[in-house]
Amino acid sequence: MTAEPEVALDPASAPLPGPSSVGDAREQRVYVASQWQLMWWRFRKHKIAVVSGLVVIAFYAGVLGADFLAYADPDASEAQRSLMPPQRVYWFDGWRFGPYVYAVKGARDPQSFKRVYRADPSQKIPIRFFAEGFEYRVLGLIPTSRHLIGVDGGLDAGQTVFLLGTDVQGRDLWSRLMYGTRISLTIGLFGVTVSLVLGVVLGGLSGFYGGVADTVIQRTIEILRSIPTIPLWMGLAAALPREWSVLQVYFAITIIISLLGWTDLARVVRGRFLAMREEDFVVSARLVGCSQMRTIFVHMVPSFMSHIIAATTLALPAMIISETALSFLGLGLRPPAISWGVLLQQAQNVQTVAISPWLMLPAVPVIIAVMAFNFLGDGLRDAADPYGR
Amino acid sequence: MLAYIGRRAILAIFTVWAISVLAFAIIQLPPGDYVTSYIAQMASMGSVVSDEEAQNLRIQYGLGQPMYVQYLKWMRLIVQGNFGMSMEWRRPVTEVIGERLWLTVVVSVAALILTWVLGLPIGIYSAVRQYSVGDYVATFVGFIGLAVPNFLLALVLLYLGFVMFNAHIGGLFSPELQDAPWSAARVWDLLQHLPIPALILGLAGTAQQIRIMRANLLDELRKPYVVTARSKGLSEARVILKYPVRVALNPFASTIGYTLPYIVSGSIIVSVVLGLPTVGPLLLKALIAQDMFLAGTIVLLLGVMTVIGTLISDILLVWIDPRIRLEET
Amino acid sequence: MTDLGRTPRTRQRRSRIVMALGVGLLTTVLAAGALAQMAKSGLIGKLEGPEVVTDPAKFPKTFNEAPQLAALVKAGRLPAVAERVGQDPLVIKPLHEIGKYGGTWRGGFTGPADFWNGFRCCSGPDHLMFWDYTGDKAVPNIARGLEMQDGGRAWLLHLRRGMKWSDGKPFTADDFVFWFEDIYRNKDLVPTPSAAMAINGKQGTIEKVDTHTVRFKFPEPYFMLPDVLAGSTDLGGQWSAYRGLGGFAPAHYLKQFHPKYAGEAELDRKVKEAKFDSWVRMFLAKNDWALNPDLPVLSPWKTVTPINTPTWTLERNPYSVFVDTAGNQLPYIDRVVLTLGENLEVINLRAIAGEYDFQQRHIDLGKLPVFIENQAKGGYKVYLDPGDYGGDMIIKFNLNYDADPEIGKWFNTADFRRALALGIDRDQINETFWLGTGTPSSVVPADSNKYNPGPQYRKLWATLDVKKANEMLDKIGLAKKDAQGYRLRSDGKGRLRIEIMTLGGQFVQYTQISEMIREQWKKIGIDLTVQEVERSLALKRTAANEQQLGAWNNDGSEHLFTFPLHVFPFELAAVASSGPLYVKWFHSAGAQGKEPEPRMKELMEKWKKAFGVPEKERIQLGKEIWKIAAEEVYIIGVIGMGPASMGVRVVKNNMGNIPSRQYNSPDGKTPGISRPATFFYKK
Amino acid sequence: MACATRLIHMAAEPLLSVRNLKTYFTQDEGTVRAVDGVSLDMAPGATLGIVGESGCGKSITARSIMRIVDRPGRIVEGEVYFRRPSNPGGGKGQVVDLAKLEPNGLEMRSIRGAEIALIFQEPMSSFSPVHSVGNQIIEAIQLHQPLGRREARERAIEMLRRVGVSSPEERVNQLSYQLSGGLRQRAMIAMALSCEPTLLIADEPTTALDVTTQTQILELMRRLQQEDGMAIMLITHDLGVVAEMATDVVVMYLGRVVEQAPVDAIFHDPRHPYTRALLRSIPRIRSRTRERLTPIAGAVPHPYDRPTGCPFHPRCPDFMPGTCDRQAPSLRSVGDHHAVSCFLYE
Repeated sequence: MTAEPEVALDPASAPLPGPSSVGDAREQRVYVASQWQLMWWRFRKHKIAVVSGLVVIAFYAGVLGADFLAYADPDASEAQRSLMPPQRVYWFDGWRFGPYVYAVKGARDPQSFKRVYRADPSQKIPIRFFAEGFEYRVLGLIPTSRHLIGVDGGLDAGQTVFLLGTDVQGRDLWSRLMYGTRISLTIGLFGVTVSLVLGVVLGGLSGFYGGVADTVIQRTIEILRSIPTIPLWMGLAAALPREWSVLQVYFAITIIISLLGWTDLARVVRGRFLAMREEDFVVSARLVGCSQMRTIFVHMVPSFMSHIIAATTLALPAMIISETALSFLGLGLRPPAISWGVLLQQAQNVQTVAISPWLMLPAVPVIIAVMAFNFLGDGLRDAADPYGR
Repeated sequence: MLAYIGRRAILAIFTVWAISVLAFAIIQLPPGDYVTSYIAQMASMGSVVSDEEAQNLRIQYGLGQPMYVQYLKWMRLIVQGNFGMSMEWRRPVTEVIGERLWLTVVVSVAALILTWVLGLPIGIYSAVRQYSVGDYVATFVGFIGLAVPNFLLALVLLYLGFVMFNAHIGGLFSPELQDAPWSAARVWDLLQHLPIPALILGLAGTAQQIRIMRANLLDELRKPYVVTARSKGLSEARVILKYPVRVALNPFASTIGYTLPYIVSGSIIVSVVLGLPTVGPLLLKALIAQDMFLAGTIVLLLGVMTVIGTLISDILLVWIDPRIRLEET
Repeated sequence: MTDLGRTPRTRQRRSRIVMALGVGLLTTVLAAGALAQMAKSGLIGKLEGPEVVTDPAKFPKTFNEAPQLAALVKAGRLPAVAERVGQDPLVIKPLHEIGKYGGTWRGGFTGPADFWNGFRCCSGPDHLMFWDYTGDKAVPNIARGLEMQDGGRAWLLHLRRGMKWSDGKPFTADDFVFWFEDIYRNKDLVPTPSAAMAINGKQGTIEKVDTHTVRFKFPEPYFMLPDVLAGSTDLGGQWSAYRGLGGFAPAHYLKQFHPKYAGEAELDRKVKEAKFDSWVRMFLAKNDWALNPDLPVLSPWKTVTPINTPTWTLERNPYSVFVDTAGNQLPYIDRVVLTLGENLEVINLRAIAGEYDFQQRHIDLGKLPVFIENQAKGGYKVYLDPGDYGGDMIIKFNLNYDADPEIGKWFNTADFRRALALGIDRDQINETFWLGTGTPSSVVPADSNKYNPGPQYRKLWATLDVKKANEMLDKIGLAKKDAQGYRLRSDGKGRLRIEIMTLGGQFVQYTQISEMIREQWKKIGIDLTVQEVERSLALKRTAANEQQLGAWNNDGSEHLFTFPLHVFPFELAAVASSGPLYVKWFHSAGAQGKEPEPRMKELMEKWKKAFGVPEKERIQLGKEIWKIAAEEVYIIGVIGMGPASMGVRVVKNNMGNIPSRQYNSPDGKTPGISRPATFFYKK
Repeated sequence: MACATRLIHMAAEPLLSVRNLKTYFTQDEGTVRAVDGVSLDMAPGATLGIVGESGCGKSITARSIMRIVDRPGRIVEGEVYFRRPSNPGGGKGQVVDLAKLEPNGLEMRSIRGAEIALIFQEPMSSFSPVHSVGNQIIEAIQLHQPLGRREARERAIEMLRRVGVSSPEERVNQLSYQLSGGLRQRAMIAMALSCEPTLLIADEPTTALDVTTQTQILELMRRLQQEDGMAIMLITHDLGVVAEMATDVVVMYLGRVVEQAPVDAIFHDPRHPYTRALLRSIPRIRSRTRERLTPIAGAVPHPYDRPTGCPFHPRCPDFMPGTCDRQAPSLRSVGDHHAVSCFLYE
């Protein structure tokens, strides 16, 4: 959103001189900048929002650098390290900083049938930074095999490190988590974009024009909302061609989620339009003879940007949750694909809760991400709030 | 006003019809039919259904005919108030749903109440005291509920319930009271089983209420009419509660109607995990087994509930928010 | 193919077999070691069970009954127990001791589709013949005896005199005739004649000799009949009555629902009243052991609240013909209550919490540690009942796959199949998914099984040998690889990708295991795609010949002849198939479908032949069939003799006559084979 | 009174006397000195016009007086002496320093709305959208007067009639949305005057209205003033309005009083360069909110970077380098009742 409409819109606050009026360019710039400043200042007040903002950025950095952050092949399975608990990392080797873990030996206890692992203090495995590991391409372009951390010997090292332990198949949870994050967060982003566009446009039309458009759109929304989501998911998901690859399915799923996700936003937008249609600045905008599209997108939409932002940031976590839900139903992404949903779905059993609780760790990033998005949204919302000053 | 309600009612009827069609279509979307899934089931248990037998079944269930014929047959049944036989349960659909329906309502309402009782006050508080520690804490706690994948939470609570309190696992009744006739004991038993489901189902909702209330109220708080109210010399509490809160409540009115069916369909997964004898898991099973009439009826039921709910809340909205009243009438 | 061509290939094969046998022997020893290790853990005991007393001399002279029945007798509402049991009781020698009456057996089930649950525990066994606890020998059960006549063309079935249905009406030859004439032969009720009633595709007949004697007649010798009657077949008692099968049916009760006796108008009224679509639906529903409490039965317990309610309850059958050696009418336990569990985690957790007294179905091997951990707290003990079948997980090659000729070609190349089999690291999979309780194995059944071709076949093509696998693949013309080290198609269309179809939510985690195999096959340059599909979709795809590889188990194949569908392509309706076209060919006697390759054909013919030959010969044929299966690897055996499917048993400590190990098999209706009627509560 | 020398209308005892009022908004990004040492006096029944561009602190002054400044703004210094009417009998009531009162305390609330009433700019949104106009007026009445619902309602209707709302009986049940801008402002006034305040603060009362309505409203206010004899503090940037209504004028710039004088003196003998500039730019079209004022060279500096010395010097035609940008001038008398704060006159 740009500063001008904000100013133009709010009779109470239009400072002087308005951008439309005379006054030299320099002051204009200062002036506009200060509008952004104000917004930034307001945003800054919401401490948690700022932190959340950073968290979100961090997450998406992680999305881009998944292969770099992962240090093990997420699919490499090994029975002899099945269900290994997270390893304790020792940060200091004597006095100097040199993180290492102890080598572990594992076997199945013939009585309890649990796999038990013992650390062997005689065998230190130093953790190396920017170590050699499996091959990958940075952003799918530059081939490399450097990873954030790793151990000497790279792939063919007999003993290696498991920060978050391993799953039933002895696959490194940390690395799987990195790849899961990539998929889940992109799904969310993609999905929200789709439903945002749908929501604003359709909601806007229905609210602004009213009449037939409104009726039709409202009915559609009502019908869509009246069908419980799960049958819709099942129906649509089942309708997907079977021979589709994991990736295709993954996009299809996203579309499905967002096709159902836009209705909420649309309702919000419509509501605001209804409430606002008669407000004077809109009327005046009409009188001045702004084209309707212009009226909508230049004058009306920005004036409740805050609500769109709020609804969107609320929608994004919803996307993430939906993805996990779909996987739970075995409709969404399925193994061998890795996503938060898949990881959680594989943790959704008694034995995990009882004897390998670390497999539930993927819930943590989910929680953090969802909360971060919410707080970020809150902060933005407050900052963009026209009555904020 | 009446004219408006009338118009909406007519639209609602149309919507219901559209839903029935859509519901039917959706249920038909997955490949195969009940017989297919039945055969598959048998096959996965090692026993075998021959093609001829399958054909017979299809004829007996009327699955052979084209879809529109099946739809019309279904409609005819419904008009007669007979929702058909559940193929998997081999009982009239109404019976199968009947016993579960009101349990569903009980659970959902419990969750709903929890949501509002927690959500609204916290929302108001954290809007009025924006950026205060209380605001942060409240929203934080609220959002945890929104963020935790509730099916996982459900399982964990189930397990902890067993480990710590030796609680009965899942369901809404202890085995001995499962199909006992209604009695004080049974009600008490139900109440004892209620908290965990209500909590889990309520959590996410609560967070949303907090967020929405906070957002709306923050908007209203800065409106000039609040200054006006203040300049009259009203006490702060009165100012807030009579004016901005009142206005900020409107959006809730617009949701209150369909919240119930929404919870029902939204809570299917949790209900499955908790093994609740509610409509949700039934629907899921029916869909998997492609038990057409059962699934169809439940979807339709929820649909109708939603439509009526929406109708109610729209009327409510028009009633409490004059701006829209002016729009619509 | 010319002789010149054949000889080297066969020699080559033999040499390999010899070599493989060596490895086989070696590893069986190791496997045995593993088993011993587990026996130490006390989870797997020795196979044991109750026995049926057939010698009338040993029969009890007087009978006792459950207190509540005694009360009814005193009240004159029930005839005396001796009268109810009849002259020829079915005497069972309990495993450990004579039990006490009373108690409720609590268990869990997952809904109306889970009828096998109740059948296995409580629907009898009401087979005419049934297996002894070893699962190898068919002994008289509901029938007093079975007499072969006319070189196997006729079988004389002797019923127990004075035996009664659960409603007190006598059980006679008429019930067989009614079933045969009015149900089995009614095209509406039973559209397709059952293979069980036929020999070499020719249907047999049933006729009444006298009140207590029935004759089964067949156009050709049917030596298999005793096993068929004992197995979970279409002649295996009332469990299959809901499909109009079973071999007998309560004529006196069912006639009122049959158009031949009831009369059109009358029947229509009934159908309308009960909201059924047709009389057929109603008749079958009325004839459903689990659904209709009014249906007269012969089993020790009978349904009182049906399977389509939140609790499926069964109560003792007052006319039960089962008695123990002391003359106590069985069952000991008054009632069985199965509560609905909306999902498997809930059911397992309830078992862990000790809310069930005896639960075997739905218990998940992956949770074994949790079960063991909570044994004391839940007051139960965990037993493992490894199956006798060779594959808790098997992988079927679809030999008819033609959507991609290249792939079809390789599937029909024995060495390709064998190489893939050698590419699997079974120990890894056993350790990961069977917690080490299974046995890496080819498809052949347990060594104790009478059809087992010999220990050397256990490991034939069922060991990890990456080097050899690669050599074989190179040799057959898949030597070229791409940059990632995956083998290229011979038609130059890029990488050779094959797909395995798996089902989720089963007793065995096929998808996850396949994922692991995908990783292992990377080492032999095979690129595997894992496709988890939903059940009915799997069915459609196999039937439509769209499946490439299919993962499943061969549960039941320990009874090779009554349960052949996991040995060779026998059924179209299968969730994993090794050749739908062969199925058609087999059942249409070559009229339709595709003619199998020679050795598959040989296998099929041996199987057909076995039904018409005496047991000794049949056993020989069985061994040969397994030999072929193991050598040709139409189906890859992964892990066998495991407890993964229904092999984990959780039993309250206060239950008596519990075997420390049972014969685990669908045919044996485990735990039915342990005669649950003899279970009881010590206190 | 201490600094009486500079003050206007010594004769009567002032109704309101603001002394060196400072209201600051303290935020992370800096302190906005919205009101920076304003002093002014109002006699009972007088009409004081406060003029200046938006953001010069007019409204905040008014809100400070009413003690309804939103957080984070607060009065950091100064006094606001207000003379309360002792009792209906008249005579001298006691003087309270509003600045010392608890903003939401009982006493402040009994003054607010009852003795000091406020009407302001946005007739659109200054009524609650969901309560009827009547409801809101009645509430005000009942709050300060011991009247039952019915009497209060009567009173409300009568007030509406007084402010010239036609058929008030129906209007009273209507919602602000159903009223025209003019009617809303009338209703607003009705509400403000319903408790017969002694001081009415009108913050840009006519800005949002079209010319004809504007004059009507002003007319109405004058009439009511004559009838009820309350004092009016008229905050506006519209010198025309001031000319019509005010007896005395205070010109503000960036939170300070730059000049104050009787209305004639301001119009015929303006001293401060800013006042002159203002006079030079009497608006041509008054109706459009967007062009309230044709600008003075340059813009009002951003609140966070206010100039050193005389706040006006960056835009001042008579800017004296070395002086104006060094220290701030103080308000000094330049003839009777006429005070200016500018170095030109020192």
